[in-house]
Amino acid sequence: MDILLGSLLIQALNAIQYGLLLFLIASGLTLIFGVMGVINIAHGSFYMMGAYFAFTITGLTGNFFVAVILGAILSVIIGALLEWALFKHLYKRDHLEQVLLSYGLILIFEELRSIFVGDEVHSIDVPAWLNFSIPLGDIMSYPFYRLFMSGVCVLVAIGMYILINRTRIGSMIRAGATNSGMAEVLGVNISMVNRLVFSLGVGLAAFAGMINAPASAVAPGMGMEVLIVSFVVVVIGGIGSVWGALFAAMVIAFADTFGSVFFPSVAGMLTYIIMAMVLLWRPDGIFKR
Amino acid sequence: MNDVLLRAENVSKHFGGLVANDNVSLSVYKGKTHAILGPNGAGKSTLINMLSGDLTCSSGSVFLGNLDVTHLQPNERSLLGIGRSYQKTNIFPTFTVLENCRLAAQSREPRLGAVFSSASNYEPYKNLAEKAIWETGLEGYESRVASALSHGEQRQLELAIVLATQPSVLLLDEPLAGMGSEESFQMIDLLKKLVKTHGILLVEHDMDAVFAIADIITVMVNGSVLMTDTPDRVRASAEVQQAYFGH
Amino acid sequence: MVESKNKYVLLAVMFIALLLFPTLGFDFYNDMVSRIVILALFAVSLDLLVGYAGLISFGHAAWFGVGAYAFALLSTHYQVTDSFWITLPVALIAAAVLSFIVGLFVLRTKGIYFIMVTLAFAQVFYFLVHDVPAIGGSTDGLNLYARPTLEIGNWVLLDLENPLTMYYFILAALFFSVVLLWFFLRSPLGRAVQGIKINEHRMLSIGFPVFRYKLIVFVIASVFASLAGYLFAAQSYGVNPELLSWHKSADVLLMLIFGGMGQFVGGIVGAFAFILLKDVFMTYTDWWQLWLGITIVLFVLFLPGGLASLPSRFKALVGKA
Amino acid sequence: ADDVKVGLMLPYSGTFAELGQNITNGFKLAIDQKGGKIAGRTIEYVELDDESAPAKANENANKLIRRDNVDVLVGTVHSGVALTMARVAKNTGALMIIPNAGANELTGALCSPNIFRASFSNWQAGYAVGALMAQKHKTAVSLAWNYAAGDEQTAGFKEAFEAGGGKVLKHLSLPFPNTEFQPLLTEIATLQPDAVYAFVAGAAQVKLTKDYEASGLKDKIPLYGAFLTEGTLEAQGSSAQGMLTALHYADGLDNPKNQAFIEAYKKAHGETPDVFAVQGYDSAQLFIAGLEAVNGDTSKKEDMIRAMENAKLDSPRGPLSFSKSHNPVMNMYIREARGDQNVMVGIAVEALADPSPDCKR
Amino acid sequence: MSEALVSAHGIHSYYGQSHILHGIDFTISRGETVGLMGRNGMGKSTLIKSLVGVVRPREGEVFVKGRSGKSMPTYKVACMGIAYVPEGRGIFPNLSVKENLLLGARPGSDGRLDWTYDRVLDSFPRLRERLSNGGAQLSGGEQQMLSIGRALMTNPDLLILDEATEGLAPLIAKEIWRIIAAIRESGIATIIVDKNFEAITEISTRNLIMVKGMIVFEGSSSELLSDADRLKTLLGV
Ligand SMILES: Nc1ncnc2c1ncn2[C@@H]1O[C@H](COP(=O)(O)OP(=O)(O)OP(=O)(O)O)[C@@H](O)[C@H]1O
Ligand SMILES: Nc1ncnc2c1ncn2[C@@H]1O[C@H](COP(=O)(O)OP(=O)(O)OP(=O)(O)O)[C@@H](O)[C@H]1O
Ligand SMILES: [Mg+2]
Ligand SMILES: [Mg+2]
Repeated sequence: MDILLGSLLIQALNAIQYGLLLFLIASGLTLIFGVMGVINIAHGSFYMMGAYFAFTITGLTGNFFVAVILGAILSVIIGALLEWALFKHLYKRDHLEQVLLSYGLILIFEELRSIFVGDEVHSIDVPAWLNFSIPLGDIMSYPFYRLFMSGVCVLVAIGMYILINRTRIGSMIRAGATNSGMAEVLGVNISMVNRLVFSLGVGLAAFAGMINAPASAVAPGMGMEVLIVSFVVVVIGGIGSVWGALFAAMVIAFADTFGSVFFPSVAGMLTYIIMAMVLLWRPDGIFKR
Repeated sequence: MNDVLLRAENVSKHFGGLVANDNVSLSVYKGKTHAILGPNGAGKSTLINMLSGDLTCSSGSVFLGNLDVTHLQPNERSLLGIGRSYQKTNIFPTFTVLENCRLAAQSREPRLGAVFSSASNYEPYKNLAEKAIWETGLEGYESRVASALSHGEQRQLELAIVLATQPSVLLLDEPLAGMGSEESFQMIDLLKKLVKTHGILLVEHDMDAVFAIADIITVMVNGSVLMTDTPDRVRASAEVQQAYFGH
Repeated sequence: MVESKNKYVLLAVMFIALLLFPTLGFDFYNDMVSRIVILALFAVSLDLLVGYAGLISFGHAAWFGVGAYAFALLSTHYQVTDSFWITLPVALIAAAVLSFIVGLFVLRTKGIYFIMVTLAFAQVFYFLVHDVPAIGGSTDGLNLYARPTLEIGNWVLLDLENPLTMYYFILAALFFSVVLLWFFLRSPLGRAVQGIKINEHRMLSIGFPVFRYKLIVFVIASVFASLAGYLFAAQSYGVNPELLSWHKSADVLLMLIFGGMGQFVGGIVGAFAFILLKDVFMTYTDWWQLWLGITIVLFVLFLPGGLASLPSRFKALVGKA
Repeated sequence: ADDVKVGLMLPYSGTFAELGQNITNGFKLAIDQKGGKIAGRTIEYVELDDESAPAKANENANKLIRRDNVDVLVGTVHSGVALTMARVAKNTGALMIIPNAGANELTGALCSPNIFRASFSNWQAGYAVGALMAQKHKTAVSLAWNYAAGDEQTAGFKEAFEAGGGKVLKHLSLPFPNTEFQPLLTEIATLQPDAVYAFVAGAAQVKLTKDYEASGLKDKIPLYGAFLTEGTLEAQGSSAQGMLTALHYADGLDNPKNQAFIEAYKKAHGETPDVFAVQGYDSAQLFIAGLEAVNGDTSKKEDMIRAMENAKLDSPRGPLSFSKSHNPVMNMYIREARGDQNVMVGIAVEALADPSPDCKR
Repeated sequence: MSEALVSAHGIHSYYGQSHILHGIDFTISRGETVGLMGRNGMGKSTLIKSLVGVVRPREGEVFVKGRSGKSMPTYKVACMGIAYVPEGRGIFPNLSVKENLLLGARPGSDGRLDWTYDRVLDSFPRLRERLSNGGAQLSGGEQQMLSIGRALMTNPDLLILDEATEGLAPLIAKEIWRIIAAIRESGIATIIVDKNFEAITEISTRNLIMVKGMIVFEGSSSELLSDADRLKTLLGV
């Protein structure tokens, strides 16, 4: 009984931690897709790019945190370049062309990764001072790095909420997404705002890849694995809502965690069944605005 | 005289805490133009939305003749003869003017089974559409794409679409807004003609127009009916003057 | 008007080219071309949904899979029959019934939410054929040992085991589907569906039962996708869960965007261009993903509206000069 | 005579690209060691990226067999793709050599005279680990991705483990390709078995062993697997050190053939070969055996097949022969992860053959 | 007269292939109130859009405070003190009333801060009651007030009103006209497009009438009002 209860509690902890991570992974998409309204299926590639930056730069400098900072800066620059060269031409076009364009990017990123870094599986060590565990029960312990990631996720969530909902930049972004011409007429430099937000979104996606790299692996195909779940998180939460995305990430994490323990045979479907149910119950997502 | 076409009975609408319509009752008669006046945000469009089915009533009922239509969908009400126009232009922007109206006419006779025949060559649709276009003064514009019309022209099309559905009651939400003076005059003439065979519920801020054609006027303020009376008496009412005209 | 005439000319040229292709005698390519034709049919069915009705489905592969698995289950897994006369109707009816049920749910949502719910349902289908043995569920799919038999009594009407017969059979399927689509689009129902794409709200308020119409197109598109899936299974002697995966849904959507949506020939052009382009890059370059990716990016930037918009663009260019 | 065409249908992009490349390297090394010519005929390659996409497998296999007229079809890594290839091979009678894919069916229900496997079957991989674990533990929990390869290897493991007197307490599965192992680790901590058998692949191996170590289970409940440390040891870092696995090859295996192989491979490709390179190498050796037996005359297919069936190859993995179903018969080694090598520390099963009960030929 | 705020020299504007403006010359200087009239579809809105840079003329040139508008991005035009209330309102449905108002808020070109948040809300008390409503949750007239208020918040030198009283109740419409008059007193220039021809001529310093993309009349209110024939043929009144 005690053991069962204890393990349920630990499972809940697992779920919360996983949910926060899912949110972090989807956060860049919340900006680019949720707020700006650009369907960017290359989100996973940006995530992968981050992980590979972390891997190579940690290799060069020997310091993970230096790598994270440098990698984030690089990613933001790459984001700005991509926006300038490609995405800015597509805001007024059909959503589906954005799908096609970002699909092209997926291929390009995947090949560039293969050319420059190769196809092996890599990993990054958890920085020494974060590399310890907290005992939980008698045989299991909880890696502190996971808690550290959770803290980072919470900070990102709060920061994003403030940026989007509490700042003037935030309202500019949202205004630009629905009627950029009108925003422009009001004196908002929409192209600048868009560039900023897009590169921030790319930076966040890459950041998620970097932060998560020590806890998982740096490998080909890692972007594709997070792509769909990121969209699921953003959509069921209610497009554009930060709290919604966070909540949705939690829902999925709990379903995944308890599903894989109690209903392993349907675990694969669970996320999708939940998404279908949520959207049928609230056709505009949980936190629609 | 007792030709009540459409009747609202104590309808209310709440948006969260806001009461946009509070126990509103009114009737639209055949052969009469019933105008609704009221300050901005008084709840006029909300009322029309409830009559047309775009919004569900929080309470109260809507009758078409003797039929209770409170729980019918907008499309069902449309088929029963309730036609409406929108305050914010609501057309098919990438279709031509003709196709906009033809589609509206098609709703009267869906011909779902006619898989192998062409919709656009079907005469009955075309005739209805052309008539509506002619009535609203859009002739000559048939093959223009709707999004390429000016604002005022789009407002004319807005009305043409409704007319092509051959409604018996017309719910018009500021049909004259955005039209120039001349088009307004034309439109007033048209409404005068239409009212002979229809019942019209008109929301309009153009006072010259309203007093030119209204037979009955309801004044709404803050979601409730202030008074319902003849144009003369409404004009004379001190309360209305104060709430609406601001003299 | 002129523009759409161009498209019919293009369409006719394509069909004639496809008709004549086998006479050129590239044996292997007959197979490849007929597989692309199947994908083209699949893309055309999606075009009906996406390009004309404005319902962007990200789960269209589910119906492709239903058609494919229907044949596989009947012919191999449960060994009921190989007969075309039974297996095809079953495949189509299965897709119709299932898409009707799914449609009742998914069509309640709109826009991006619709995209995601269709994805969700398709994923459920995917996991069913991935995990449930009773319906052939296995990661690796099912092998088929024969193509459908097309017989009347004991008289063999068409021998689909013959690659050339199969080729023309598939081509005929595309042809008739396109013709049906053409009729559909100009019929009252078709016009109404296109109206729904443009302004669903107004369609409702002028009296159209929008939901019912959407459900009808959803089912029709699914049935055509199922036909494509059926042909695919028959053609390639095998099915696997991949056929229902979101990658497949994305692939066909990409073909459609690549070719040009709502352009009638877009799906066909897109399927051919996409696959041939990829093939060329895979055969002749070291980094095919890079070149394909760059090509796609350039296409999007410089050719909005897809390949099918080329003729009219060309015309505009010539007209100006 | 003109060239002999080898069709290499392997993943050159995506998750398995690395394996595809190593197999290719191994294959070419064996041919190059013969001077690029077998029985006087030059070997020519046609390489095709199979993208690990089963839906495209049929077309790709046909492309090689019917368009390019290859004399042998070599492929692939992904089982779903390999099964489709095998079916095409079966229908067309083309000679096929499988350099990795483990699906039992390939040399089971689908077995065919013209289809050979130079790698392993999933059953073999699981069985060897089960045998190893049964020597040391009484109870175990298995953990695997919920897909065919996972099921098959786990079944092999269970068969051997229970035959050796052990008991499998529970099978934990998670959907492919999920890598969120934490809930399952918590479950393991609750069940407290003596040991854990796991099957996942690629990047997930890294994630699993790292999570396993971080949650403190590594020293209390040992983790075993077949491929679990294969190709990812460096990335796994400390988390895999000391882990025992069972497989048909071990790094630096102490036999002359292997030493020579490693030497040559390093020279040609600048890195140490792994088990996939070995499998590619043996695929080529097997083909060479056939080709030499008929003196390069590929039209004598039956003779070629007979020679291949009876081939006794001197493989880097030790002696290698083939079962009736054309699946390898080979030693399964116990390996311990030390540094960046899986070092042989014993033999789990000697000359293990897959009984292939479904092969009705 | 003082410096020209915006001027157009022989501009031709198109939508795709259709040629809408046929060589328009137009100037507005500080303190002027210009009425722009014409029937539906004559090109009034197109002219305005060409002035603020939403539509780019294919020929001719627009100058904003003496600087060529050719390569000037639209937002720059706005930042130089040109505010625009478009027909159809252009409210951001996903922003609250407050956010809509504050979006473009800034002091005027000379640091003037005539229109503060509070002053706008005082002028439109209705908006104060709806501050947290989303833009889409307003009545038509409320949206119109919001659109005007939002433009005022930019403290412009030139305010362009395209059918700004459309859908406003007479009471509010009167308030708008009063505000326009007040604006005029404070030296802000305005261009007004409105169907209420009496109200325009009452406050305008100059009037233009457009027919088919050309200016066919330009003159003072009294000049215009005295010519009943012209009114009839050009405006139908
Ligand atoms: N979806 C909604 N949510 C919340 N409040 C709403 C919503 N729609 C309308 N309202 C509010 O309800 C009130 C009545 O709106 P309505 O559109 O009926 O006014 P109206 O009389 O048509 O005004 P106008 O003449 O300006 O068009 C307004 O104050 C408006 O802000
Ligand atoms: N986006 C567009 N594409 C193509 N043609 C357009 C477009 N917008 C307007 N037009 C056409 O340009 C002409 C002038 O339009 P404009 O909107 O300038 O007229 P307006 O004088 O403002 O009329 P209104 O009083 O009706 O608003 C009209 O004939 C209209 O049909
Ligand atoms: Mg209203
Ligand atoms: Mg206008």
